[in-house]
Amino acid sequence: MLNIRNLHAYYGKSHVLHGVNLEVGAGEIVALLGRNGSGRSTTAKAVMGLVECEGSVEWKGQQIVGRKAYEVAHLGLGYVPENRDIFPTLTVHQNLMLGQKGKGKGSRWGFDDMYAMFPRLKERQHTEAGVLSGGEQQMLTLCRTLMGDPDLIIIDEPTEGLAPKIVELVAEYLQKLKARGISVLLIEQKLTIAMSISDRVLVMGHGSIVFEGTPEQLKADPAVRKEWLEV
Amino acid sequence: MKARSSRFARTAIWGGFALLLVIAPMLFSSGLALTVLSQMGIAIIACLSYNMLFGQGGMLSFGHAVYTGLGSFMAIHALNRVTEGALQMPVSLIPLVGGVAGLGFAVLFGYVTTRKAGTTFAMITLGLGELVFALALMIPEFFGGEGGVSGNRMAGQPFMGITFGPQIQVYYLIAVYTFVCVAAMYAFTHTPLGRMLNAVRDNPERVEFVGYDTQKVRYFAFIIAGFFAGISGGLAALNFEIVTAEVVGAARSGAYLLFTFLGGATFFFGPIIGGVLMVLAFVLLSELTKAWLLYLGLIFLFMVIYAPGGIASLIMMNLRVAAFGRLRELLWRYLALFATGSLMLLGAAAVIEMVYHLQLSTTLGDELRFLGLTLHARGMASWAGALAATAVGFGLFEFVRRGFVRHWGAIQEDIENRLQQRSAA
Amino acid sequence: MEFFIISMLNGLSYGLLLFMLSSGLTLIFSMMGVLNFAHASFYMLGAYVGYSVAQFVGFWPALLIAPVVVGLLGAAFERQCLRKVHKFGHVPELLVTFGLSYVIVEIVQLVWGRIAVEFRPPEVLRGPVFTLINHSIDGMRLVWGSAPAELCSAADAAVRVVCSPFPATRGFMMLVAVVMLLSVWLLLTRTRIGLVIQAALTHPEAVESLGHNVPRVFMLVFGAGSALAGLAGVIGGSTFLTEPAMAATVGSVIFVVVVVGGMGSLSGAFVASLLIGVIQTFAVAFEYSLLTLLEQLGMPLSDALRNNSYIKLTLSQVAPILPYLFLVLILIFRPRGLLGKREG
Amino acid sequence: GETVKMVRIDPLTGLLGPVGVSQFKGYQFFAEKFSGKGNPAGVKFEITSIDNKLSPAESLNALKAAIDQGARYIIQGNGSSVALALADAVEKHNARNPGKEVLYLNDSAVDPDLTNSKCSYWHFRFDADTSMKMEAMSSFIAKRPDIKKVYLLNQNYSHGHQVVKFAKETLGRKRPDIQIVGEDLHPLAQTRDFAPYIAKIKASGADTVITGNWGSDLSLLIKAANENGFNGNFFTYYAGVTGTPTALGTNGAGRVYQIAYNHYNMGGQMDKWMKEFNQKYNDDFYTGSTIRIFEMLGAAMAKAKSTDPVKVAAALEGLEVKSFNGEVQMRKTDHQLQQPLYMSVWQKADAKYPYSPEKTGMTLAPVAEYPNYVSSTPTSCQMKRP
Amino acid sequence: MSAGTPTTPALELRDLRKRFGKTEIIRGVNLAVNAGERVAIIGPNGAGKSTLFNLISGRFAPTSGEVLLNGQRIDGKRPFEINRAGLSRSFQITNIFPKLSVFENLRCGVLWSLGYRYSFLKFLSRLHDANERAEQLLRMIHLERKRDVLAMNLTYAEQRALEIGITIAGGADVVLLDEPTAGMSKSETARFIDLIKEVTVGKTLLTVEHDMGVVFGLADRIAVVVYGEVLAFDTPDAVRANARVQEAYLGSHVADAQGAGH
Ligand SMILES: Nc1ncnc2c1ncn2[C@@H]1O[C@H](COP(=O)(O)OP(=O)(O)OP(=O)(O)O)[C@@H](O)[C@H]1O
Ligand SMILES: Nc1ncnc2c1ncn2[C@@H]1O[C@H](COP(=O)(O)OP(=O)(O)OP(=O)(O)O)[C@@H](O)[C@H]1O
Ligand SMILES: CC(C)C[C@H](N)C(=O)O
Ligand SMILES: [Mg+2]
Ligand SMILES: [Mg+2]
Repeated sequence: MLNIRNLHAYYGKSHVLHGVNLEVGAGEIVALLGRNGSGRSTTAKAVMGLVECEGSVEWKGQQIVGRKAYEVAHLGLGYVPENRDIFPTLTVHQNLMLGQKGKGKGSRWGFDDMYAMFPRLKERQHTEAGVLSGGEQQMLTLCRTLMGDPDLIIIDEPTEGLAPKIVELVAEYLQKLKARGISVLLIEQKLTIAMSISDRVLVMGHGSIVFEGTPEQLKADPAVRKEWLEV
Repeated sequence: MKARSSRFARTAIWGGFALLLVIAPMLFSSGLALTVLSQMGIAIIACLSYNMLFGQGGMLSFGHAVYTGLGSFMAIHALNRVTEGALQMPVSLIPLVGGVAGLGFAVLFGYVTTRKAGTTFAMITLGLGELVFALALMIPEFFGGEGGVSGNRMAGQPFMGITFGPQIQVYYLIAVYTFVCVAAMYAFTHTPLGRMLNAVRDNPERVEFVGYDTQKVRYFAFIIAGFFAGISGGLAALNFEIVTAEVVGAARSGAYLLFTFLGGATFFFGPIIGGVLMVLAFVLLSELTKAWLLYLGLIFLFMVIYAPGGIASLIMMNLRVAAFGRLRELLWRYLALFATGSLMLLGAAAVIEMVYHLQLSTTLGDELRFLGLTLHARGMASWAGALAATAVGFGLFEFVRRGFVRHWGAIQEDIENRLQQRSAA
Repeated sequence: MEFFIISMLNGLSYGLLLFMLSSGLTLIFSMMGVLNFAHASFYMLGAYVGYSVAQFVGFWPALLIAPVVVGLLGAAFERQCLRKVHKFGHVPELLVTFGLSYVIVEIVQLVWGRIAVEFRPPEVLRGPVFTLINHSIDGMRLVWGSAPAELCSAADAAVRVVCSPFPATRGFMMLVAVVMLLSVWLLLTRTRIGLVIQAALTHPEAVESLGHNVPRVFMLVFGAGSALAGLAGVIGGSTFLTEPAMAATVGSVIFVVVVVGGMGSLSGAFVASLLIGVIQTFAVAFEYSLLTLLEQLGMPLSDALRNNSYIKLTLSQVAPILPYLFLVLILIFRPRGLLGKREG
Repeated sequence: GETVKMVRIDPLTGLLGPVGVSQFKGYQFFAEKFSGKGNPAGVKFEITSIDNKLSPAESLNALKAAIDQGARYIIQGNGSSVALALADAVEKHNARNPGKEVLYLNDSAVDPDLTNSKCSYWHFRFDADTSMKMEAMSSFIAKRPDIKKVYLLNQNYSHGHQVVKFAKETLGRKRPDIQIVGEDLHPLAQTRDFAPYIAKIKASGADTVITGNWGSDLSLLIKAANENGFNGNFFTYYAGVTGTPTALGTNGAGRVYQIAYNHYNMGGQMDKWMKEFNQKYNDDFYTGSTIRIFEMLGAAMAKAKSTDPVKVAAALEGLEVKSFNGEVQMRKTDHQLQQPLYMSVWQKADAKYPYSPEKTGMTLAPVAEYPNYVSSTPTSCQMKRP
Repeated sequence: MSAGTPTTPALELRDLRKRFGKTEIIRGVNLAVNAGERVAIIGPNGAGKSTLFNLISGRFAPTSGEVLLNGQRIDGKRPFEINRAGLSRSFQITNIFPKLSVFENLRCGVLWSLGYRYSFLKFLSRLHDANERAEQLLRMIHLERKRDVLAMNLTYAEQRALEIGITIAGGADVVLLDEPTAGMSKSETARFIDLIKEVTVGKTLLTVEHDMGVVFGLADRIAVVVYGEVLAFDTPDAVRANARVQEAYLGSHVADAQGAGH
């Protein structure tokens, strides 16, 4: 479905991605691991057209490099940015509302699904999102993107700052998404959940993919873990 | 070693500044030049004091003229008391009266305004400004109504032959004040309060968590700025010998903002450039062309969009390039830019001038002189020429600019890299 | 009595004109967080463009065309200038509009000259809407349009008759303002635009990746706001005076309105506009001063005090400062304004 | 002969700009007429103008600039506020720069102080000051029993203040029965909407308004009066000044009066000039003092056989010339021109009084004339002569 | 509470409550932290941990209850007053002076504590004690090489370090850290814990964390906050054993959460 070939990305003059190649198939969960600064978030941004980049990004067969973010989004790609980009001055409900495309008709998801998923949000649906706790904000960003009914969703460190219990919850829900035929590109720090739920894992280092395989293969390959994940 | 060289540099700069102030009137000695120089001193102090709020404190004030202006009024009244003999005081100290007044009113109004920051602060200052201005026409006893208050600076006994009658004597008085005030305000930026003021600008919330009361920091800075503003007002009173309501008006406040920004609010010396520009614009440019406000507005727009750091930042960038010894290779590009640019501007300006002429001074006939060349506002030739110049100029300029941008970018990249290596090494 | 009615109407109509202006300003501020210093300049542009267009196609078409033109200019400005500095934050944005206000005044003088132009309302609006006739015997009555001369003059000197016509221009002004209020209110409540922009202020990237074309919305809003100012300009200009200083004269007052009403609160702006309009109109009418007050209270006053010019100041004399006094007081005691939600 | 460089410092922009612009045309027109053979001294008059935006402070900068340009004759008129500042500045300049003296010729600023408490040797006024104009106006009102309730509406600056002062003083003397039912001062050249004031005037039941307003402050006042149905009398100084005739239109007929040293139908040479002026600039000429400035300067320079301001000033003192409104004399004691005044009324232009300003079809027709001995008023000036 | 501490606690909360609108977020928290103790606060998202910090540090005033710092009431005081009283905090979202150099950032943190207040008559360069202290801090947080770099140009980890630096600069003896390692990779986290340990020796430390590795590695005692109440306040082992904590917060795989830790 998503097919990235030889992607290069730049922040101003600093060259951050050096030819990234990766695919995500339909209904697949792919984990993208790597250290801080290895370029995972940048990859996500590049796909969404939020950083200047060269190379090829094909989505459902059509080239989307250089498209504006809102165009990409309308093609059915969802993106959950890292560090909790909620809209602080809007209420929780309004935040979700902005997630909808148009009037939100024919979407697989409605407000109720979201509130069912995270009751905490329902409790606070009329408070300003800015005052939500770190974790609540994290949940909100995820839901907001789902409201747009994407076919593939790129999630950047969703479990950051979440209590272990919630982390498990999120893991469950990602699998539920998969069950509904939604593909997931999961950018993670915590090996544990990545290993437990993903079909394939990619490891990124210095702006390119340095390992690709199943969780098992990664487990079996201490060298890679040692070099690219731990210190 | 390093310390000594930097101390040497400092003395050199300040010495140079002093020297400049002293010899300036000898270089330009015409009556007009003297007027201009005197006003520059005044404007420099005003803009620097404004930048204490704007640049260093992040307080966008739309009412700074209140403090310069009220300073002026207090000073002129003091001057008149001296003339009547009701007050014993050398004229040379009158500006301090202005300063104290500015400080006093800053204490008063600042208490209200500095309780808020950001947009609210801007709005209150705007309101206070308008308020004082409206009051001016309401209390003729103090503000002198439409006519304003005039005074005579040849008051009291002359001190060793200094009567302050001739403009040159006034200039040197202003020069002295300018030097002292600039030095004092520079010193301020290197004091605890000065530094915390920057901190408050950048992140007020955190300041509260390192033990400082942001309101107090803003308030004290505001008061100090008020003092210097008042001094500049006092000098203005002596210089013009008349003070009318417009000195507290919004237009004046706007001018401070505008030129402080143009000069460059992010560097200490920016506002000095701003002050100089302000006078050049108000006195010379306005003499030169009726369209001066238009040019001013356009320049300002252009700067905000393309060089938000003001002229000062442009200078610093080039200095940096120079420091890495790469300015020379840009020289000819600059020349080209200048040549093509001025061709374009000349053409455009000529067009504007002719339109203005047609619009505003038809009674004076079709001829108008513009930078030495004579244009016929209804003459085909003039228009064709002007438009052609504009078009050609623009084309060439754009071409040159592209090259310049590329080259500039390359240089910056190179410098960045070298810096990287340094910090790595 | 008729004095009160007429003054009240004058006050309201002036207030509503202020509202026409502040509504656009509020729209832009509440949505984009930009304090548009050039707003009053767009008002002036509206007047002048309206004037010129009216020369060719008459007043009514001008009433539509001028706002559109101004709106387009506003949008263009947003696209070419405002958008470029958006990333630097609010102060540069504010400064850009500040600079623009200078440029517009000059361009106006360049195109239309430095002295007022004769922008007359259409025939239908020249007369009065209605006339109040106050007859010292038959009492007060109202006739639509202008009252025939015989009604306004009495046979014998004993009876006193006063005719007070209310100009149609002002009536029209009130009408348009109300319509405008409704439409803006609808725009804000019936659409999601407001939310999108608010969100985009802090997290443009996030909003875009949710599929909203942020730049376009910004441009539309700014254009719409300017258009409103333009409309106000056509009406204000033809009712009062079309001259290069007209921007400066309303400029600071509408800021007062917006702040007093509560930054970004439309209803607040509405209330504040009327309040200030009425206050200013009536203030002119009242000769009360501290002095009169003290005398009413029957205080013994020394002659020195009587001649003290401060307490002799009458309300009508201090009228000009009232709005600003109001502003400062509000900001001190209720910084979020009359109906504002958050602090500006 | 030699050229006399003159600079006029006046507002050419803002609400009162139109007045200054029109008046400046007058100066260019007559500078031409009076140059060379036009004057006994045979000098060439050369006049330029600087915009002071009606601000005293600006005016002083303008004065500096004018002197830098080498002008020794400064002309100003619009705004007594400016006039007072200018007189003071000229006094100072002349004291500090002996040998570089300049003269200040005042064509319309009518605050009496300029020739009384604040009189200056270097200042000459060619208009008639408010004390004179009010003397005449009150004498006229004295003969109008139908006038019972008067409202005073004026601009809030020295000129306006003086109008109020002298209106009260003279009416009190000549018509103690008249009741001043109201009194207002509004900011100079800032009011756009006079409706509130009109409402107030009507409420006061006044049958007559006396105002020294000029330019937009008068035309907007009258526009508002028409819109809001006030139909009492207006006694004005400047009904003839740019913009006001249009505002008056036809419905001011018979209700609007002007007191001045001239009117639109002076006859003789003046008519020819006005016609010519009108054709040349498609504008109306009303600031007659312009003419007398050139007449008297010419005469004085001939008398002094020099264009040196000091000598010319001396020659101007007490000088008499025959002008369009008869014998006029520059009184030695206070430099106030002594001259006859006319009360004129706004009415349809007809065969007798044909001149119609701003194509209104109306005109100002004289209804009373006040010769020098009537209009003349005493002065308290103690002139300091060099 | 761990047995017998005669001295007055460094920080004590007495029945502390906070409501926002209708919802009560902090519902009567009692807590006593002894001088020199390292306490970690854990709990589900939205439990009220950051709010608790905000109440203690004066960002919000409590609805009711008391906060005592070395026996002195500080509740309801303004942040700067509390800071002067000797309590300092860091933020969950990095909160530094972006346009000032690293050195200046630290010096700003130092100035008040050395009594320079709002002085505008002394030159900073002459304030030797302040400068030395700043330099020393610079070394403590290992940023000597970035001394004159603008704070906004630091990497994320470096900014977090600076954040801590500013927090301890004033020499406060009670330090609150809100999720100090948020957004850091395992490796960085590990290094960072050591840093925190170094710079807070002898100080009373209160920290919010989700990373169990960090919590167990750092804390002498752990307070578990759930729905605005203290569910448990005890030694790490005791807490880990506590069944209610298990289901309320840790969940099952806490074991391997640690595993990943060390
Ligand atoms: N806005 C930016 N400007 C310049 N450089 C950036 C910017 N954002 C990230 N970088 C740099 O790009 C590189 C990759 O950043 P990225 O955010 O993709 O890393 P990451 O893999 O997401 O790590 P993490 O999210 O855990 O910090 C890093 O070296 C980072 O310093
Ligand atoms: N100013 C406020 N107004 C209303 N509710 C608030 C406010 N601040 C916090 N809250 C609510 O209080 C609860 C606790 O928030 P807090 O930030 O303390 O949680 P937390 O324990 O820090 O969670 P996390 O570990 O996710 O950061 C949250 O539900 C939050 O929505
Ligand atoms: C031009 C004149 C109307 C000026 C007015 N007479 C004044 O004294 O201010
Ligand atoms: Mg990332
Ligand atoms: Mg938290």
